[in-house]
Amino acid sequence: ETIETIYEKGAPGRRAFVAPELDVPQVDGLLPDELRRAEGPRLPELSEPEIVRHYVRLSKRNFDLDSGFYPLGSCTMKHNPRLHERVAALPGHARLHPFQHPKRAQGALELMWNLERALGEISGLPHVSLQPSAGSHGELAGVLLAKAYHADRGETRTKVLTPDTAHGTNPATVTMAGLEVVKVGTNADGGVDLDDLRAKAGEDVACLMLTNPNTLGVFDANIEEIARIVHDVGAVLYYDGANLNAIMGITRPGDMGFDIVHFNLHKSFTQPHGGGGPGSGPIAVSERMEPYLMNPRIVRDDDGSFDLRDVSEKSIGRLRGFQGNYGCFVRSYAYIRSLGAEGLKDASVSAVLNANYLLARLGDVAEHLPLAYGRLCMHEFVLSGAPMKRELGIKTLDLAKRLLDHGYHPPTVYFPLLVDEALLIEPTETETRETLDGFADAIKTILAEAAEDPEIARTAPHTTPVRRLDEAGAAKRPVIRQPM
Amino acid sequence: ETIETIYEKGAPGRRAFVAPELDVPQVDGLLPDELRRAEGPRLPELSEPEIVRHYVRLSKRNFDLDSGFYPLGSCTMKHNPRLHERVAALPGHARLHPFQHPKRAQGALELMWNLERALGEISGLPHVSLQPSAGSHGELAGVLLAKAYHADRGETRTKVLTPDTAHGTNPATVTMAGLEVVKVGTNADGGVDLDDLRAKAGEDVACLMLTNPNTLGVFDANIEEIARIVHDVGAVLYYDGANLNAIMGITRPGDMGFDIVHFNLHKSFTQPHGGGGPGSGPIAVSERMEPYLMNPRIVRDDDGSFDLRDVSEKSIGRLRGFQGNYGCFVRSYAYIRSLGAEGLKDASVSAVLNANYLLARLGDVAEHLPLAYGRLCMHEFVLSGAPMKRELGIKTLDLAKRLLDHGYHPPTVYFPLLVDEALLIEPTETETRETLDGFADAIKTILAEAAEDPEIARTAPHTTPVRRLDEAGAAKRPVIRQPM
Amino acid sequence: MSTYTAITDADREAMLAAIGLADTDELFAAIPAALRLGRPLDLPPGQPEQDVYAHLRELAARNVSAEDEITFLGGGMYDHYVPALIDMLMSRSEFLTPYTPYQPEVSQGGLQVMFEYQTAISELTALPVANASVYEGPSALASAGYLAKLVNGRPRLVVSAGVHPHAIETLRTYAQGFGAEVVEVALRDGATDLDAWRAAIDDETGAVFFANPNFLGAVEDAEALAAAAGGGTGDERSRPVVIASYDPITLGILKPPGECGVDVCVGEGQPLGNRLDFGGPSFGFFAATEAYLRRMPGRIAGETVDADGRRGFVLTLQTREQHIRREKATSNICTAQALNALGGVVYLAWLGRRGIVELGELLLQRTHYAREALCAIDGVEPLHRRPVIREFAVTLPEWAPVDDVVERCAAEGVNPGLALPEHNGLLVAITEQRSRADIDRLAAVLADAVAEQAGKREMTGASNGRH
Amino acid sequence: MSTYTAITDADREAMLAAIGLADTDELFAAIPAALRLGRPLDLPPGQPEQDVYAHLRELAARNVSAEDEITFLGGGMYDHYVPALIDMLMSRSEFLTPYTPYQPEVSQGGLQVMFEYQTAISELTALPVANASVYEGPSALASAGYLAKLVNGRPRLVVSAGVHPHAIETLRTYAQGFGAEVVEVALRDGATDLDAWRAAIDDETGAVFFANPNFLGAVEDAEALAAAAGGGTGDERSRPVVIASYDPITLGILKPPGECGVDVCVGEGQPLGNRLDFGGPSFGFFAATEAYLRRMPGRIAGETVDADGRRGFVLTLQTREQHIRREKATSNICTAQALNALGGVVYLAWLGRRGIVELGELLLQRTHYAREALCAIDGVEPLHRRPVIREFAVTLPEWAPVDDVVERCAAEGVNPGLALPEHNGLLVAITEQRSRADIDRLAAVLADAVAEQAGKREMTGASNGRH
Repeated sequence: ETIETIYEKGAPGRRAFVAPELDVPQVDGLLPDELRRAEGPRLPELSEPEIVRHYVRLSKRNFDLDSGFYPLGSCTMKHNPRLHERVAALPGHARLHPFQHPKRAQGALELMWNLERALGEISGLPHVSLQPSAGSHGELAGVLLAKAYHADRGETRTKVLTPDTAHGTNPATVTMAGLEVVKVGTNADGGVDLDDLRAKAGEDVACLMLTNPNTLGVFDANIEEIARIVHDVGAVLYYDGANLNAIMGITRPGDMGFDIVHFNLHKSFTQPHGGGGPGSGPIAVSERMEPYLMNPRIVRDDDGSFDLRDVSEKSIGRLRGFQGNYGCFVRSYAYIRSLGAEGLKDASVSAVLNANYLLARLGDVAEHLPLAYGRLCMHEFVLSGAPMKRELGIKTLDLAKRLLDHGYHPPTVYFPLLVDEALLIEPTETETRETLDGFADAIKTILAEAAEDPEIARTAPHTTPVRRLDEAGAAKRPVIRQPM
Repeated sequence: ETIETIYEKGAPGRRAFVAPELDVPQVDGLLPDELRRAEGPRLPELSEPEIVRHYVRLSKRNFDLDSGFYPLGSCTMKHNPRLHERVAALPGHARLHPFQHPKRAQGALELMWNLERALGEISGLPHVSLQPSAGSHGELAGVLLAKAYHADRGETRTKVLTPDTAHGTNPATVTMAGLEVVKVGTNADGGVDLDDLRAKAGEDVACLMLTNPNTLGVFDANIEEIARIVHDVGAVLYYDGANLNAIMGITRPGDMGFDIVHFNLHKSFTQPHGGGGPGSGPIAVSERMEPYLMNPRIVRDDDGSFDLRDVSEKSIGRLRGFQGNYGCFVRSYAYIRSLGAEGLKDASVSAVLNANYLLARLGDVAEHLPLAYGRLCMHEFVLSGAPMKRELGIKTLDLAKRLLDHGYHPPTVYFPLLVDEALLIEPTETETRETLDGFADAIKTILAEAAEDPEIARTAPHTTPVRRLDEAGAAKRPVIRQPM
Repeated sequence: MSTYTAITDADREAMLAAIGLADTDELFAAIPAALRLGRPLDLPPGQPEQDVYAHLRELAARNVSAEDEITFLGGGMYDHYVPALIDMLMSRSEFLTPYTPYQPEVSQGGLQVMFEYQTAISELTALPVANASVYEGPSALASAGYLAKLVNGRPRLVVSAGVHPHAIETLRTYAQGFGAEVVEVALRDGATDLDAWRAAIDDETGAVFFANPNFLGAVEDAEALAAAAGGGTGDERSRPVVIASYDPITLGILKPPGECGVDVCVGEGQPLGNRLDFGGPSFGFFAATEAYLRRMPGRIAGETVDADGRRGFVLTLQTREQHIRREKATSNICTAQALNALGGVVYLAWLGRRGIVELGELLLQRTHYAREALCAIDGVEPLHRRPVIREFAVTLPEWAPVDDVVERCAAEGVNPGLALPEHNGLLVAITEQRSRADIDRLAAVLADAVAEQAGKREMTGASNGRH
Repeated sequence: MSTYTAITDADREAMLAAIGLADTDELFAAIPAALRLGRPLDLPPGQPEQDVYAHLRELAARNVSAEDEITFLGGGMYDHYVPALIDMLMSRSEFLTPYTPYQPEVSQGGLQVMFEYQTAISELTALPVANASVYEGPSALASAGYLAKLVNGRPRLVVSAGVHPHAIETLRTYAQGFGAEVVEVALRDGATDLDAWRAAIDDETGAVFFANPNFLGAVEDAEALAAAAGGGTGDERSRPVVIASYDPITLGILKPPGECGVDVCVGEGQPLGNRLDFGGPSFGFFAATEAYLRRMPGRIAGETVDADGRRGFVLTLQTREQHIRREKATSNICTAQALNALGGVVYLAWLGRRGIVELGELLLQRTHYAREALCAIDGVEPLHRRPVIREFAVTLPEWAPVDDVVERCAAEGVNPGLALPEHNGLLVAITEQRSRADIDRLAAVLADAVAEQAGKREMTGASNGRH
């Protein structure tokens, strides 16, 4: 059954909110009529119990990480510890006004300072700004930094190299930053095609944006050579940190030669994803990029106290209001303090172990779902559904939808683009072996079922609150608000 | 599908808890071997994510008030405001040690003092003890008080009168208090049979336990006469407050002549029921019963400060540790402060209006499900499923189970005992008219369906995680713990 | 005023019309006019949510909680760390808001939790059967007394003075009702005086009660105490029921009651993942040997199968209960503490098989360290020298009155424990939240407080001397 | 250290065997040896949950939050009361932990919430289309600038100085990237100087930006500002896009942007049921006229039907987005603020159709009262006399430096608002949590602080006179 929208519920005159009493003398005409709204917005009219029940019932129509396996590749759906929600909700954090004087926000600034230091150490790039609101926001910061760096040296560079395996946000960011995307090919091992890179790496290149391990789950062993090529033409090396969960405490972007890295605190550092945010995308940079970092910065003064100040005239400026998504900082800082160096490394090792184990378990169906590149993987891996489509008559999408009937969230599908019928699978370190076994078995069951009757998968899901939805129709005649 | 128990999950060596470091010198032999446990308890071994997922998944197998209509008669399943959870969780309440010195617990004692005053006013009985842990605990307190009252006057009275409509806890309590139950009959209007009462009210009667409105949803209009009869033989009048939600601000047990009343804070005063507790069962008493109230009491000293002290040597003593279920007091106090006099009265009026409206809506099926007594009701009403059983071939239990398939929690069934195939329905004031309409329609639909094919209801439910369970088998060969 | 109702004027009109009444007053026609309250209740006016929050917050701020001071208070409830996942689970609507699971088909979550909880209690106590919770510790002990009454009907209850005083008082209250005499056996050197214990048990004795560790923190010789009453042996109707109250947090390392001849083990569940809450709600646990299964109070969940043969859970053995047996029920308990028991079993799962042992060892070591540290203060002596696990008692020098010392420490932000005025002593509790640094701070503050009293005595003495 | 992994030694062995490796190091063979970090990360050691909690609590205690003082801070984020049901809903696993709803069949809850949220924003702004949230207020305004760039490609952006300074700075940063010049128009008497505004708009102007109420709390003449750029009329590609930032809490009583000729309305959503959180996470809202629908950034949920014809919701118009259009996307935004937007729509449902008007009226009255009360202080003047709804600005006498005054008030437990050093002024915000008593207290404390400064001046003056 469907659930009516909140605008279809309630009745005129119902309410939850009770206004505090008007405790000051009523004065008429404070807001002239010509500035006044004639009719108030048609918000819902419900009692509190109705509101609670409506949203609780809606919540039950969501799949969530606390209920099942969520191997969405490139998204790092790891456990979200509830400690983090508890500490983030402490009034000293949650009710702290962003314009509070730094003198009276020393705890918050120290937390941010500590988090900056930790992220600097993890990435091997010492200067950190926590300001960006999400990964793509961090990317924008990074590309603007690269642009500012070159401009400061009197150079105008217009191109940004991105591998064809890159996240879609990379090219979009480049365009927003007023630069031009130049694609670089992928070699047979799943890494950057060095010849193509050399051919395209010219004096007009501002930056190479790279993820390593990349979206194929492959660690590019040529990274040192790549860095050399890029640096040799005076360009900047940008690290997309979406895949950082593979390498914490094992290797560091700074040590690989990267100048800029962004973090997704909502991936490796457990900020819950909230159904599409909030996130947080701090960046860390090398010495030479530091003068361009966003304002304001957290500074520690000689007396040990912390302040928020604009520290460089070369800064690219602000990317948003206030200091960033502090609530996310609290959570990620708690995570880093909980795990420490040993725990973070163990998390990455376990993530890679889990991914390789699942890959091995799926070796039984490699005939239909072969690994796209290599033999091992890092924290995630890409299978191709092309043989399955050809031989069993079900597409990757069908497999994904049928997985829903088995109680699993499907992997990322049809990404990366260069793998036909791709399935990008990231189990994360917080899943048990039993869960991985169960998932592998479900895939086998679905393939066996498809060999008998592909129609079942083609028309899946069958057990969800709604069945496949008409997305094309939605886009053609968009209904994006409740008609009234 | 079923969910394995937590003992069937996990693996040896998994853990969530991490012990704080041993920061004191290790000393051996502190606990002699003969006092030591040889093998630790076989508790589960799981990681935190596994535990979270296990219990979140279990939670989804519960019907809850925030998701649907829960008209369980006599249970007052009204909305549980989340404000109450917020204030109860404030560290000043939640982390307050019960042995904290009263000087340093003045806020808590003031809260309890205020709650006592409020309950005294609502009941019309001025002296309150918050100590009992639940309604039946309050009953025990009340009967022991009655016993102590008579003993103090040198009288030994052995009998307690309870109407045959009484909650099962009433007779059980009487026995626990070492007294004897004498049943009193019900008249044609659903009230106490006055002749029977007069016949049984003798000098050996300690107490009459009464609910008014009673479990038939009927307000006994003869209450003044009942009180006169009982008081004339020197007995005490006890009010079971389970049905207080019908009369707040409208009439008061104290004004009716009752000497003792218990409250169910988990019914009328919104303490969430938690799947079977916690509850809280304060009692309020008249002047003459006051010397026997439980120790300790909250007292207000001349300087306005509060203390906890034993105030009467005649006290029946303690009924439990510490001061009672303080967390429940916080919630119920917040409720009373939120609604005030006007709101509490409105709640009762609305509860009675909702019940009568639902009763009227079900008038269409009175042929199969007649009202057991009277024409109107108070906050709940009793239908008899006897004609339905006879004519449609489905029992009250079948109707109840079939309601589950419609997304409703069934009413209380087979209680009160004196109504054949009883359905005791209490909608509460926090439900909407639309919900009541939907419920009435569902009952009509089920009856119409039964007229066509009673087997559907007889084998219901059909859409729940499990189907009807073998309760007889469970009791015959009890398996009440996980075998290991 | 706040309201949680949804009845608009239009609703009311339509509803009254459907009922056939003109106004809502007519709904209450059955109530005699003389009994109608002709005035509004005398209560403060209703308030918006924000104002109620502010008021409750202001009251909270006038309490000194374990968040505000370093506290060593114990004596039945303890400031253990409650892991965040418990708050999360206990606040889920699906666990928070349902009634007792009368409809098992839509209550499998709660019923399975009860089953898992019963198993955990059974494991902790090494007793085969446990119910799904009772109110709390002291009333659990009193209820066990009523069970004994049902089992053997004997009128005499022998209770160790090491049992929590609240539990003894509660037992007396209950016993006053169901008709039994309570006889107390004193302690010797901190533990139950075994000779007096043996002497107190006679043919009229229906049950014996002790606590382990006892109220002064001492580990009792449970086997000897149980053996004196024939616990765990013979026909359970021909001897006293051996009832013991245990602190569950110690049961990772302490020999369990089921291996010591205890028939019925009860206790306060608060240490297991429940908040202090100024004394409640928490839960009481209740476990027993098989023989007492059908006499136990409270709910019990049991495993069974559904119509399709799938495993499922139901409330079982309900013929013990008051809604079926009424005056013949084994107890009047109905609403118990299901949500708190959920907190308990989640806590035990979180601690886990290894954690409960590790935690016990940590407490054992820190408690020993703390006792040594405090007894190194001039004039402070152990109240007894029995083994202790998580709590111990000391006496202060007579010239340092405990109430004054407590006040002095509290002023320094340290709550040194529960005053035992009859011993001029302190009962000091340790949890995993009290680090060595906290213990050292307690020792320092206590030493200063005691020394200050010594100083006062000297000054008073000097002053007295002058006059 | 804490761990959230479940891999036991036995698991590891079995898993490595399945993979065909001898140890976990081999998993990382692809990483050149020279790049391996040959040491542990230099981070504090991992800690048990209780210690991390204690540490984070200690940090929290060193902040003065709105719980600790009477605060009149505003300037973009406001201390509104967040009703408890929002916490409950936002903390439900089902809303807290899912990813962006890529699989609509198992994400109908989140998608319907987005649809309901979009409707609410559309209603508030009286603009027909809204997305499902962007990061926050200032970047929303900058993103609207990028939309203008995509629509008409013109290189000049005209922005009122009444726009929040963070938003202007953010716009400059973004514009530096996508290539546009930002021209600021000053205020006159607290509101945008309409003559200068008209003069600044030319054929090269791609967008104009104003805020309402503006940063100084003044209600702008939105219709005149929009009309100057032809807002809401003609072909949207042949004129500047009129972009306005609104405080959503005022839109119960303030004429909505959609009725004033505004093309794109953005704003900071924090006042709608989101915590202060020292600046985030909150959400930005983004609404527009139909013409801009396919140029909007971010996610949009749309209604559709499933294979059985049942209503359902999906992410729609995804061809705007970066995962399909890559470098041709209308924005790079991906993860936005779904959970915070949930808080927003729940808050709006809680306020309800009547509540949002009542709240606006209450703020209007109290804000007026507060402005009068403060301006009654000797030497304190309104910074402007425009209508204000929930925030206003005053100047202090020049002999009372605002920073000193703020410190003095803070010492009394009152945060008098945001210092405006360039005006020696204060920006004072009112919410429903600031009662008349709080305002009176502010006035008293501020009067004392100002008087104290006067006293200092006299003393210094006298002292100077003597020398």
